Amino acid sequence: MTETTVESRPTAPATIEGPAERTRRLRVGGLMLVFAVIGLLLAFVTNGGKATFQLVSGDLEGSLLKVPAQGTAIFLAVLGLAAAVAYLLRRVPMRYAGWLGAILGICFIGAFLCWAAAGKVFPLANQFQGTLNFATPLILGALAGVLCERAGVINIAIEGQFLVGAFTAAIVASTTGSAVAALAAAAITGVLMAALLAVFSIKYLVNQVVLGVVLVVFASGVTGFLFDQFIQEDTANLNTPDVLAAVKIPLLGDIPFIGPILFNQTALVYLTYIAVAVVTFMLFQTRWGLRVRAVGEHPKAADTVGIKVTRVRYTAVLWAGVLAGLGGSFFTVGYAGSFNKDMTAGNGFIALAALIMGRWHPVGAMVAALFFGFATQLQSQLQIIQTPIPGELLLMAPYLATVIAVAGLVGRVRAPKADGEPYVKG
Amino acid sequence: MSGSRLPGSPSDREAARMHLELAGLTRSFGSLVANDHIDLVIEPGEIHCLLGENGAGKSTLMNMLYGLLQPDSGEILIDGEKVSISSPSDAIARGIGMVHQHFMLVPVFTVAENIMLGRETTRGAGVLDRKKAHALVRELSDRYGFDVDPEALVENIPVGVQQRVEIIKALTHDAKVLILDEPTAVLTPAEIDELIEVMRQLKDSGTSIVFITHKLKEVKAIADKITVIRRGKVVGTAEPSATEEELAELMVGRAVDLKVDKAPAEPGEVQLEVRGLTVIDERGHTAVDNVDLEVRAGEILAVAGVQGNGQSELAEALLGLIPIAAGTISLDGRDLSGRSTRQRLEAGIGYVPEDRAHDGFVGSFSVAENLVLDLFRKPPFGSGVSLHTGEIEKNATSRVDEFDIRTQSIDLPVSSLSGGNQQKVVLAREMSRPLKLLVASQPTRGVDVGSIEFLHTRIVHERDQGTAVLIVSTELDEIAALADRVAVMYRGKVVGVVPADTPRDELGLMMAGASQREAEIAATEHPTTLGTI
Amino acid sequence: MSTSTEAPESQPQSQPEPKAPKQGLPGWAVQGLVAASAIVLALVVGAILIVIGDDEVKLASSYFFAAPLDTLSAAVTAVGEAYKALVVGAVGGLNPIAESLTQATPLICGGLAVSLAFRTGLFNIGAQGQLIIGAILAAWVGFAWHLPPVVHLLVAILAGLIGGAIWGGLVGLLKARTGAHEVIVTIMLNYVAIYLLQWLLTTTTFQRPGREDPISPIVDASAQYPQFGGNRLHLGFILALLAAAFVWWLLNRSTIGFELRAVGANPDASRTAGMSVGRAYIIAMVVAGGLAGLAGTQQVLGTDLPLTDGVAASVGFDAITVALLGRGTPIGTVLAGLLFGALNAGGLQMQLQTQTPLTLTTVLQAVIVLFVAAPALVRSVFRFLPKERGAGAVLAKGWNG
Amino acid sequence: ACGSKPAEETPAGGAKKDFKACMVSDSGGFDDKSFNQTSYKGLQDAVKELNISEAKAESKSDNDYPTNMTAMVAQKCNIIVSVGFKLEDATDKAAVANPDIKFTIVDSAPAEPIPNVKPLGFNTAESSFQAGYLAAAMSQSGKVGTYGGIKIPPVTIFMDGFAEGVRHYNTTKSKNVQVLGWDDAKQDGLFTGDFEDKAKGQNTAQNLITQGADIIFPVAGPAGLGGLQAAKASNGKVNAIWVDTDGCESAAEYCSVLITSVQKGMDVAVKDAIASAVENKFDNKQFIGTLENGGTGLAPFHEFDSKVPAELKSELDAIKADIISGKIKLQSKAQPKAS
Ligand SMILES: Nc1ncnc2c1ncn2[C@@H]1O[C@H](COP(=O)(O)OP(=O)(O)OP(=O)(O)O)[C@@H](O)[C@H]1O
Ligand SMILES: Nc1ncnc2c1ncn2[C@@H]1O[C@H](COP(=O)(O)OP(=O)(O)OP(=O)(O)O)[C@@H](O)[C@H]1O
Ligand SMILES: [Mg+2]
Ligand SMILES: [Mg+2]
Repeated sequence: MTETTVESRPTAPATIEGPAERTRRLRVGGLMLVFAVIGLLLAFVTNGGKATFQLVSGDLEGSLLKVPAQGTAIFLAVLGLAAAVAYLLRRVPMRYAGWLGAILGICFIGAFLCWAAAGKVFPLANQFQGTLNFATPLILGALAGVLCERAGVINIAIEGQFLVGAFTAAIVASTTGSAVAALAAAAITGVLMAALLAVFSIKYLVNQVVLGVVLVVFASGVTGFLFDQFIQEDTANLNTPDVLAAVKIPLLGDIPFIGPILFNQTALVYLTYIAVAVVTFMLFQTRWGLRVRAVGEHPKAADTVGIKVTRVRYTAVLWAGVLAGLGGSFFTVGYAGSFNKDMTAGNGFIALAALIMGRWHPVGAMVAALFFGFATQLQSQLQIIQTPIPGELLLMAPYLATVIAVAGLVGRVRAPKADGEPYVKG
Repeated sequence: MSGSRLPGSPSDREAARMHLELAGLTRSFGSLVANDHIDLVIEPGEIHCLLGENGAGKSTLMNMLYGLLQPDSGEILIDGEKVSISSPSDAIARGIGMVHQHFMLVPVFTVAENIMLGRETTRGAGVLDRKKAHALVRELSDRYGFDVDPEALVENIPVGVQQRVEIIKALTHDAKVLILDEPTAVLTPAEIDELIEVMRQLKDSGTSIVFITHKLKEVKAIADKITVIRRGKVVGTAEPSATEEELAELMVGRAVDLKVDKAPAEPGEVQLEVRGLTVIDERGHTAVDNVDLEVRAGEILAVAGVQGNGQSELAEALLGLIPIAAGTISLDGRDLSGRSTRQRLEAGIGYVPEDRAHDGFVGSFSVAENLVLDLFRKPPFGSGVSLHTGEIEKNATSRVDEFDIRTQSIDLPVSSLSGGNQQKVVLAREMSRPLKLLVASQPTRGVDVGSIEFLHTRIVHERDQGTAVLIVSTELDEIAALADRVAVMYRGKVVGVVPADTPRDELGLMMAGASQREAEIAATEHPTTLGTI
Repeated sequence: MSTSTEAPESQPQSQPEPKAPKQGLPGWAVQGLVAASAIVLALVVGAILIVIGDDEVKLASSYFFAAPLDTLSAAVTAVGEAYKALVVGAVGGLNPIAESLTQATPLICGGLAVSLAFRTGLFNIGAQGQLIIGAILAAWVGFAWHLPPVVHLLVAILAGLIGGAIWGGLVGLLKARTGAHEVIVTIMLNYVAIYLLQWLLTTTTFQRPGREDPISPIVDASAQYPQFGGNRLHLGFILALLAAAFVWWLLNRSTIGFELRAVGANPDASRTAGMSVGRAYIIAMVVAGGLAGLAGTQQVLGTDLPLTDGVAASVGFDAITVALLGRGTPIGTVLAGLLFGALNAGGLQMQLQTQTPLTLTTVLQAVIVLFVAAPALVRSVFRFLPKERGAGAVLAKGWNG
Repeated sequence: ACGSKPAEETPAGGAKKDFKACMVSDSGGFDDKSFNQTSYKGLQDAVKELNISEAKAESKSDNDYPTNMTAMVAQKCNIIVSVGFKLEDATDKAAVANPDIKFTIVDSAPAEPIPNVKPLGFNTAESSFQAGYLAAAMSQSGKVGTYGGIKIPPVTIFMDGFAEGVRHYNTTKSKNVQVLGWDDAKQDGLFTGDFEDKAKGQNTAQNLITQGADIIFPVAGPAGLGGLQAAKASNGKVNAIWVDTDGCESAAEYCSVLITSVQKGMDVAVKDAIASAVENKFDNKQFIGTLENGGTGLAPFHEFDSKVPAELKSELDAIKADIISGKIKLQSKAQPKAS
């Protein structure tokens, strides 16, 4: 036997940089450099005085972090610049590249905040609190998308699932007074929407992108119609849900700074944390997850080893409906109380963007949702403390930031191979 | 299904023999009868070869046996009992395993994940037990002398190794009947040797094997029984002792000339000149390492090598499909290094890519459209921005005739043609314009003997018209049939350029990295079975 | 010279004429039947909603057991009147028809923008933003520039096309250069476009003189699409049809379209055949954006509407639905656009006459599309429908192109 | 579902007058918890009180205005009420073409007066001024907050008046109560970007609260309800002032946190306009709702009646008198100009 011929691919020293990597490094590095320089420029125009950061939400006297605005900004900007240059010139092993990016990101935001908050108070704790508020439904929606799309079914209907979830949660909470019943009802209607998605895409092979859009229209129409015809007439009984109460987790909730932000939340937020962990675990550590990913990547291969492709897809899409329905309930019982028409206002589409930006990974999707939540909350807070940036521009900022992040940092993403492709036997 | 175990010990297997009979199986696709009352008996422990042209209906038959397709009529009998197999899980449950013609592996999964898929090893509660799976794969891999790393991602391993993964996967399913649909199309001669050894082991332990291949040498080496299918019907059976010519004639229905008529080359000017070509792939590995090559007008240079040693990248770099890190490529004295793929095609390079379905044609486009996929801009097919559909159709009609492309209509999507015919579409297109250089990767992979004969003739004809031809192939047969000179690649380097009549053993050793001199010596001392297959 | 061509046996095997297409109805008739049945089914769903939402029915059902026929007749009346109004509002006379065509006009162009991108393997969720930018530029040229008639209109249309093309082209460019996923970019740019519009409407350049409201002047008469007769129907409708013809020509009879379709169907093979995938993405998005921009011009140059933050209505999103209904083909898109336009016009009449909320029209549209997209489902209800061949999964493609 | 069939009803007030009052909404729809809804209430009141018939057309998008207007004309309406500045063009065109139909338009006015169009404007800056003063006086923290949906004059006019009212409080009382979320000099402030996203509105209000605001003045339609929700969630620490309608009626679930509401008397104005047409007294003079004519004003304090000191109440009355007399001049550019 000539064993020698069965060498696997020859491995040359990995220090050589492939052309694709090089392009990526230059692109990402260039963008990092641009941000570092902007940070530096801001640092130079930061006027004197101290920037004050509020560390406990609502506490305006104690727990304040006061730093010299310009000095800190310059320090951070220089540090960021160093990180950008180190990345661009490959001065650090590339496996630490992520850290450099994180350093730059933190330094840039830090310098930016010093500039914006010079002579003012910036509620730092509230920044994170608001981030979480914006991100929670996005995370749940994006997780729902991850589950569907890992199984090969594109889910653009998240927005529609949000709407029906929000709608039913509000009504059930108002009529029964039970939060558990409301969440359950939201999950159930989320599943019903998911069932439509599943049946039409898996059984009737309808193009899934357009199907999703149609389902959003459908959900908007149905909730709007029912709202017009029934809810409006009896708002007092049908549309006055109680909002979930925050529950402080003992010990964890007492951790300074992060405790109140992360561990004094409603059950729905804790469910969201759990959902991220559970979905990650289910997808990557269990038999079910392996099969879900298999049918999303190569359904025929899964079929040939005896896996029922359509059944696996149905289960994934329906479970995703649970998550999206719960995400929808955030808009009413989870946070904002009563229902109004089209109140999810495009958040489902942002969740979709988050899951793509997060490369179809639950944790990535969560990070992307948090990124978007952070940007939205920052823009709102900056409008209050009044910066030289015009409000109109600030409103666009989260969306522009997402485009920049996607084009500059995320780049080409690869969907599950069979995502959106119906499986037809034979 | 939970947990998994190794295939039973030989004594278990004695009891596990299966007698399989297919009676009158019929299946049509639309108006096409792909299988027409096919009868087939597979005795326990026999290796049964299925032969037939591309599109003869072999895969269709096997897919029915495996539950992927349902027969229109006819029945399947296991140990004399009529059974219905409505899905692959039925087939698996009854002890039928299959290695499919096209890889049924999930590229982003590890080897172990692929192997356990469908019968996962778990720690209870559905949680995967990867350690156990890894151990299992290692054990099987050792038992059959395969060398696979259970933790490697499938997309990162060479196709030859992927094929082994497929085989291990089928083995873990404890098959009593194992169907192998063209498993050798992507294997190197040495790998084929190993596979044949494994098949013998399995047969000895009582497993029956249905073996589909287009390589008559393999059939003769291993078959106990040979059944030939033509146009959906069984046209005869043969003994392994039949000559290759007899088998080919039975398959194709006419005499086939297995040797290409080839006059000695009359090399002219250097057409392609490659100097110091280096390609770094996406993972940062040096795929092509400082390669120098020349191909002259009117000669065929074959690049031989085990899959994954840089030949594919070499071909892609010549076409500008992947960026080069260093070196120059010039055609007819003109430097092409910085040019786009389109400019290179227009400069007179014809290209037949290795993976035709992926890179060679647009499956949903019609035959006619695919025949002008890289010609549509130029007259007579297009001028300015307008497309001349009449000319495109005319061209298609004549190419289909000339290249004997078997299709019901030039308007059908190419995806509905059989593999061999798809390949003819690609070749017909590339040869329908004046070329200075033809680069063809694996031009006859998975193609039946009749079509191979035809394609080879066309390639030699192209050479005789003064085109420089560069063939990348892992088939020593093909190299022997076509090449005027052979360049052997190993780990991205050209380890030697040798004459076409270099003995196979020597080529094989060079493909494993030996220099020309070492190969010469070693080949004479330890001849391998390579020579016989 | 090849031996195989000489051998008689190697002729292509029994080649009966592809017989299936010859039997029964032609393909378009089958599709039409299925679409009609789908509409009927959707109307049934709508009828159920009308009945449960109708006040008279609610009242009658409160004493259902006393006088069940009342409930029934109330239901029949409610549905009958609503649908009568729907039909009358959509096609009951010259003016309703003109109104339906007017409503259809931007939907057709928007639908084409989505279809064209689809055929190139791109999901253009950004028709809304492209339309807004097109409308901004067209309106600005229309009211701020003062040019001779005809020229003014042409320049304004051109401005709209360019606006949309830039906004779409940006998506193509980012996708080609950085790989940024077009779905994310288009969603985000939709928001950017609307905020941009909101901001512009607070500037003196765009604000109507003498007003503080975020509303622009109406464009000069010289920049308006000529209208036909006394209704709102205008030349933009003809342009929409021409645009459909152009897209058909582009896709089927031009070298560029060949390239776009090839890239859409198999980018790898297209690259290997010397096409530039990035270029195709950019071209497709520029043209798609231009088409959406054309829809934008129809909003501000055609129907007496000034530029406001609601100028795009939901045309950009409805366009996606229209594109599905039209199966990604220009002719189908035109027909789907007409249907949606008719439903919009009829829906307005329905709410007017019978107080049926407009949300019902929304539901009807969604349900019609669902049924049309799933012929198998319609067929399982209406068993008599003949089978369609080779259709259905035309657009069924995934993220990866 | 069971029960007996009610006897045939006869219309309470006998046969209806042969007069039809009609209304076209803008794209917000009649249930926008804002001006469409209030205006529609005016129509309903008129129908009830005057015993006339009605027709209404909701617009889903800007595309629908001309169509709905034409449809109303075709319905032989005697008077057509259009709601919002976006309907101006469609209204004017219909009015010119149909001189014998009366038109009235809420929150807008034709550039040149048209004989059969009566514009209805509301100087809500005046009542918002009172609200600002009230808020400044009621604030414990010395900070009050406001936010809008989209930065357009019908929204910013409230925010302007509010800010001016707070400033007035500061000057008269030598205090330094801060307004968060709106700088009327720079005309820049806090907006959610739309009128639908209630959760976003709530978060926005929460951001104001974090900055110390204890009275919130949301001017954002349904997204503004989020601000009320934020106040409600603060458990008594934060209160709010609603706009357009009396919040204790239109959003009763939040009454417990509403100090008052800045009413924009569109219902009354619409009803009056219809009545004038019924009685053949219709004119095209612009109506501007002010504190003086009661077209705008503060709603009752409801649950806060006991919490608002009597002294403050009388100060508010004094302010009202000063505004009416012209002693206090408002700056807001968004105030409707008398034509
Ligand atoms: N799903 C299908 N739909 C339509 N036609 C099909 C389908 N599958 C197979 N065919 C046709 O049936 C015939 C037999 O195909 P089959 O794959 O069985 O051939 P084969 O003998 O395996 O050929 P090859 O050697 O190329 O693999 C071909 O003409 C093929 O085009
Ligand atoms: N939808 C289809 N319509 C018509 N023929 C089809 C269709 N799908 C597949 N086929 C044909 O069915 C046959 C079976 O497909 P399969 O992928 O197994 O093998 P193949 O194309 O023959 O393989 P190879 O090219 O490796 O020889 C092929 O000939 C293919 O062209
Ligand atoms: Mg086959
Ligand atoms: Mg084959």
